[in-house]
Amino acid sequence: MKVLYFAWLRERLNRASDDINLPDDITTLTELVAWLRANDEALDLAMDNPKQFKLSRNARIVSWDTAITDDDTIAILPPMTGG
Amino acid sequence: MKVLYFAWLRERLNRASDDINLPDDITTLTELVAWLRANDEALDLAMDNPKQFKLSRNARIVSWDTAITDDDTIAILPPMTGG
Amino acid sequence: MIVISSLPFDPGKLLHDFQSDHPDAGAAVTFTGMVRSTKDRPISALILECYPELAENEIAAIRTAAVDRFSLIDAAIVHRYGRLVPGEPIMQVMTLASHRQAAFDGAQFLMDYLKTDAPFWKQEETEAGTAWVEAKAADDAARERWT
Amino acid sequence: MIVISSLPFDPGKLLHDFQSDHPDAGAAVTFTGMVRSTKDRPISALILECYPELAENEIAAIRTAAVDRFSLIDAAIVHRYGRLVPGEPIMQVMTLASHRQAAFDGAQFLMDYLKTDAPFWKQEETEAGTAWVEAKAADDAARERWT
Repeated sequence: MKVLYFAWLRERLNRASDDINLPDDITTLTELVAWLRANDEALDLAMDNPKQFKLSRNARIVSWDTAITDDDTIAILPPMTGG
Repeated sequence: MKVLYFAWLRERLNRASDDINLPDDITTLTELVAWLRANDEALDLAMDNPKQFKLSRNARIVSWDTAITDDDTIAILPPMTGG
Repeated sequence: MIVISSLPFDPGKLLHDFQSDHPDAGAAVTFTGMVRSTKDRPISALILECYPELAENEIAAIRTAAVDRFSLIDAAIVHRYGRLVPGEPIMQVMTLASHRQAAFDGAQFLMDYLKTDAPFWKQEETEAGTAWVEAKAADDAARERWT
Repeated sequence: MIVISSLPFDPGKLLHDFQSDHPDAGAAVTFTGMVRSTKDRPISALILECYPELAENEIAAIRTAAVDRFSLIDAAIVHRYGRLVPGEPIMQVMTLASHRQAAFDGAQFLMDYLKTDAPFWKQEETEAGTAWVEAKAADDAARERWT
């Protein structure tokens, strides 16, 4: 699974993406984020206000309870400031 | 005094303007319109719903109770449909 | 800028020139009104009558009111008269502001006032002849929302 | 039309091309957002980061929602990313409709959704360095008015 980071989240982590092997017991985005935070202190700190982030799966914004598989590309998106 | 007519009012009257000598006892636009209608049956009929008309004095829209003089240019304006 | 003219204009060129003059603004809103002919009600032309001196004065007053009320950086109004065919631009309103809501509100305010207070009258030209366009109660209502 | 690109665009040329394709519409509204530098808060540039695939998909969905909701004849969105200097256009939204209120509402709807749902992130470049622009609660509120 590919996990992408954008904007200040990318800067705080010093990387734009991770390639991870998704454990079998992680089946939703909520579980994925919890697992990523448990394994990365910088990500855990950066996401201490998790509700502000949107998540995408395969380039579509989806809700946090969306089911995921190891083939997906996930992105963690700080609040957007375009327009 | 010059009185201008526009759009369908101009068409109904078959003329775009009148040059009139303002009687001394006519001092406001309301009085002018009443006097014009009393002297012109076509105008009287065309203005049977007078509230819908706006009036201008010297190329500014003004209220019906505005004072007028013989030097003014007045216009009687059907409801506008620009934009 | 206020232009009352029988000459055609290019909406894009107007917008280009308007924005080029103001590199400090954050938001621009442009409204363009065009002659419309539909299958249900085909017209061959729209003929606009105008009282030019009054149009200049009233539009200048409306423009100043909009600039003051919405703190616009600039506002421009272009309105044509004469005979126009379907697809041709009739008029254009442009606003420049620091932020988007003021630019949108300023443009809508200008449009609502122009519809009821600018001395233009439209005639539709069809196969059956020409007929004056009736004023819409909805336009009076739209203007009232700003008072 | 949806364009997500790092290349500059000319707001007037976009409007010209957009309208030329649609001689049957009665009303067009164009919103242009530009890089803004003020005396109080001077910046040398705005640097926009983007997730292009997601931007294409989300903007297409927002565009379809606007066209359906306001019966638009057409809608176009152009959004840049990369480094832009003050005065440069960042993005433009254009709507075409039969009547003016639908064109205005469609453009405002698109803007409100783009502000909160299009994956772009702005950094301001000043003498002190670069800093991420914070999301505004007002933008969330503006989006909520359509739900």
